[in-house]
Amino acid sequence: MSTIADVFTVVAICTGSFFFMAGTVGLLRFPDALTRLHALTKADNLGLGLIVLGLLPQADGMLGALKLIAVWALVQLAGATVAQLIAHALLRKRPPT
Amino acid sequence: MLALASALTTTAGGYLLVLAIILPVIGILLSLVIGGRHAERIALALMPVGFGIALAIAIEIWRTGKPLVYILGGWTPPLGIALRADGFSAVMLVTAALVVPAAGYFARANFQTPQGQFEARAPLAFWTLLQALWAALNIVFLGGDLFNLYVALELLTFAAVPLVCLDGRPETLIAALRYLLFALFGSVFYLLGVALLYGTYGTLDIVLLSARVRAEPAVYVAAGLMTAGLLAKTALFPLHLWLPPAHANAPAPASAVLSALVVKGSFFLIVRLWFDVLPALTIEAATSILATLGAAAILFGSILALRQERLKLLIAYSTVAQIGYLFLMFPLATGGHPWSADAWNGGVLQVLSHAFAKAAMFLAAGLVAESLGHDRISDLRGLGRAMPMTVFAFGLGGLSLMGLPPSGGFAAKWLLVKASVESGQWLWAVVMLAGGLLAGGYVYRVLAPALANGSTPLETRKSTSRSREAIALALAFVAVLLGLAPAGFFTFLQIGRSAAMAGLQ
Amino acid sequence: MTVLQALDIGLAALVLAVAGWTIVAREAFAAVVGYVAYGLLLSLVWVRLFAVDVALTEAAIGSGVTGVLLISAAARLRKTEAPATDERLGAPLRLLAGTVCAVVAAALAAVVLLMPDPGSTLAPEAAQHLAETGLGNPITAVLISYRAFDTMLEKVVLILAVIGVWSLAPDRYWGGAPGPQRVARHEGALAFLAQLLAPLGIVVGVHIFWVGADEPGGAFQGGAILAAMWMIVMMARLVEAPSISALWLRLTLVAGPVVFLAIGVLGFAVASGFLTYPTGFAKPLILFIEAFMTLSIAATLPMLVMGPPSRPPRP
Amino acid sequence: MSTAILAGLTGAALIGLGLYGLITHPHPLRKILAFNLLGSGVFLIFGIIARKGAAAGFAADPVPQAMVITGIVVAFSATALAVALLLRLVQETGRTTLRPDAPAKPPDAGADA
Repeated sequence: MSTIADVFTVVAICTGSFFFMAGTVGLLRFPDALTRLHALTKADNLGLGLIVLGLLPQADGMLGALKLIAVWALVQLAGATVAQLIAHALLRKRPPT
Repeated sequence: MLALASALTTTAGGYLLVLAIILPVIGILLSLVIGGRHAERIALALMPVGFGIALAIAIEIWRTGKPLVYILGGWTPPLGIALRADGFSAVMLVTAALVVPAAGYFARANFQTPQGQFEARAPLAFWTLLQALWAALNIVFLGGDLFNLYVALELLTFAAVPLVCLDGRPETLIAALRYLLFALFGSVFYLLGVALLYGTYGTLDIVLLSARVRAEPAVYVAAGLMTAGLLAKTALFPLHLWLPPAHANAPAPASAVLSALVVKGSFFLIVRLWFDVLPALTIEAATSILATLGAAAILFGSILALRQERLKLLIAYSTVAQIGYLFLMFPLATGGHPWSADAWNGGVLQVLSHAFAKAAMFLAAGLVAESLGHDRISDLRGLGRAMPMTVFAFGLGGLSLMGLPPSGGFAAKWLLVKASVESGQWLWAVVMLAGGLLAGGYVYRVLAPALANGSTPLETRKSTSRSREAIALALAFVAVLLGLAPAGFFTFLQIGRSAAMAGLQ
Repeated sequence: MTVLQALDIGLAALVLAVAGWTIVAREAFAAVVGYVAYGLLLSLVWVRLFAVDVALTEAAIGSGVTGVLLISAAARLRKTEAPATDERLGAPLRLLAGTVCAVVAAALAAVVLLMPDPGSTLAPEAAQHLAETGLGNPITAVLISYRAFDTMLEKVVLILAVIGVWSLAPDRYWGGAPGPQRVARHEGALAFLAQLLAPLGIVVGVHIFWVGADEPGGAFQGGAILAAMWMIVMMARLVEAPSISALWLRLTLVAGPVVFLAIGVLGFAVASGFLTYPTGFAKPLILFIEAFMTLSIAATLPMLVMGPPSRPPRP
Repeated sequence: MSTAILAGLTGAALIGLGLYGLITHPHPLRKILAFNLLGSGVFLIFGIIARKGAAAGFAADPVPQAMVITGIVVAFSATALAVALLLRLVQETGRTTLRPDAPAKPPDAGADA
């Protein structure tokens, strides 16, 4: 049982890290702010979700698991809001010279 | 250094030290909550009480011949914090308790809440910050723990900086920002030294440290960092750049307190550090560097003072020079030689007489600026006839700066010159004499036109109040009277100092 | 080398790289954003040093609240950067400064390497008296009992900073409210975030203050979270910034130090002196003081971030 | 090399970096930023001293940790005051220079608020 859980953890975290990496590459390589924003929010949400998912079997007790999920939910909320705000600011500034 | 056991137990009368600190703190909190013109009333009402407490502390030390100690929270150092007052602390407390109220009563005309308004910006800020300065100074003079003193230094900075730019002119904002950056640099370096001392000895209590400190690398680095930080706050040449614009542009009563007391707060800590915490570390090289910088400050500050066109800037540069004298005490007063006690007394007397003289001069300059509408030195012709009391106060203060008898400045410089001759360190004596001549020059630059008769009588915008002139004059008189300090005064100053350090075999 | 050691070295390298970036970055705004990231990385370093209380404080105040302050300042100062670059020091002076800084850093590194291990410590003394305070978290014991005087004075420092910031207002705005004018347009997303986050954050803030007696946390960390919640609802325009003359605001600002001082003075009468607590009552009194301090910090930090009043008082 | 030593060396380097920025950057905001860097380096030095003082069942000496918490709050207040001063200065003059000779305004009585 615990071996299966460990394997699950490793696989989930590795996949999550890959999405983080992809998001970072997107941030560095994409041409303008909106596409960069897209790369970051999409990849990070997925990446963090997978990492939290992977850590759940390792959490000690219900409270620990709940805290992990709370972390994920808070980051989702903050990420979504900030992405909205940045996009709004960009739209207001247009057209760029 | 005190005997260890007696330094770690509360003495009778120790509660006075707590009162001296919390009284102005209560004043700050009350002033902010009740607000309006009550801030002024609270500040002025608490000032006589604060003076009484300072006096009571001095009397208690005089009576018992021993320092006062209070252990806060009942936690004995190293875990807890102690407050201690020796002779030097008591003298500084009393000085602050005289200069702060003088500036306060003088400032009533500058910082009144306008009629018909409940609260105004500058008065509320001034009266709360003035009390904060006083609280911070009292902690600096009484603190027995190096980290507690860090908090006190920050309190001092946060109270002093906004006072500089209360009138909001751009040049005062620049001066305040520069002052703040220098002060922050100073406190962060001080804090770094504190960290290293704690890491090495596991205590920050001054008395416990002095028993444990040995000459080792961490201590040298800590001493260097803390001294550098405190020098920036004391504005010793070449870290003086922030001082002249800040002190010259602040409102006159604030300038008086800043120049008389605030720079002395960090100087007080340098003395504490080198004479009380690190006596095991008498490094000739370090004391010579301090004195060399002091000598440079005397010459450089005086020459720049000679070239200023505005009265308040002249006085501010003279502060740069007079701070220089303080540092000449380091090579002369360390090492426990026969002349050390004289040098130490001279240094302390210079602190006191400069405090009173400079406060008097800044207040006098403030009166001049208010009544003429400017403070250009070239246009002061005939001032002596228009405002005789003010010019007299300025002149008496100048007497002390020059070091002419009979004045506190004379007694201080006499003791220092005597020590430098006895110790064979002639150079410092020569610098002090040159500094006296230069001070004579810049004081003369003001007095000569002021006492000359103008072809047309000087036009004053508004008449000055006699009582405010009297405050400046009274401070100047104290600076002069310090020159007549009896021998008992110096015995008092030595209370709480170790016999070895004081050079009394 | 273990994995943990490799991670430590990686973390240190990352901290230094981001720190270097905040110094060399061309634009102040970029440097400030770097600084916020730096603060978060630094919190990880504090966790690795087993200083969770400090990590929480660093993340909340050192990185979070300071970050908000600096970012909004950088945004407002964009136009002033170009003229300032004309004043750059010449190369020789920069070289000299660099040398001095390198010498300072090297001396410190040497002292760090020479420091004895295990070093001097007050941990045994702190542990020995912990029972007398009734607390489980020794850091709270140091802050509110052993070195209570420091903490009380530091609260006064915060109040002076508020007075100092307020004193920078133009005379006509005295009595007005700080922060930008209320605008008609709502940022929908921000308002949504604030409505969702604020109740949650208040619970978390109070929780962190409450557990601070026995576990990592306390008045500073809890107060900083409450402060962040107040700032976010003000930023979302769900509530107005208060007038600086409002009595409730003034009372909240001084509540912490006033209660601290009052209980300290009470120690003269009911215990063995200033800032002493009567036997058996230490823990409830400490929590009582901390509750008011949390409140004061929650009010003080936003006031410092919002700056001086920026509009005339309402008649 | 232990975590504590590594953190201490990082602290020393941060102090050097911060000091350099404080001295050389002409823009006051960058100076303020550098001051914060310098401060956090100093706090790290406290941190390693705390860690090396692990004893009596505590993973780190609580006394320096409490000092760092106090220090962080004080550093924040200082930053807030400095930023407020800077913004007011820019509001008044449109510039950020700290040169004392910059604004050429005639000296006036200046003593009254």
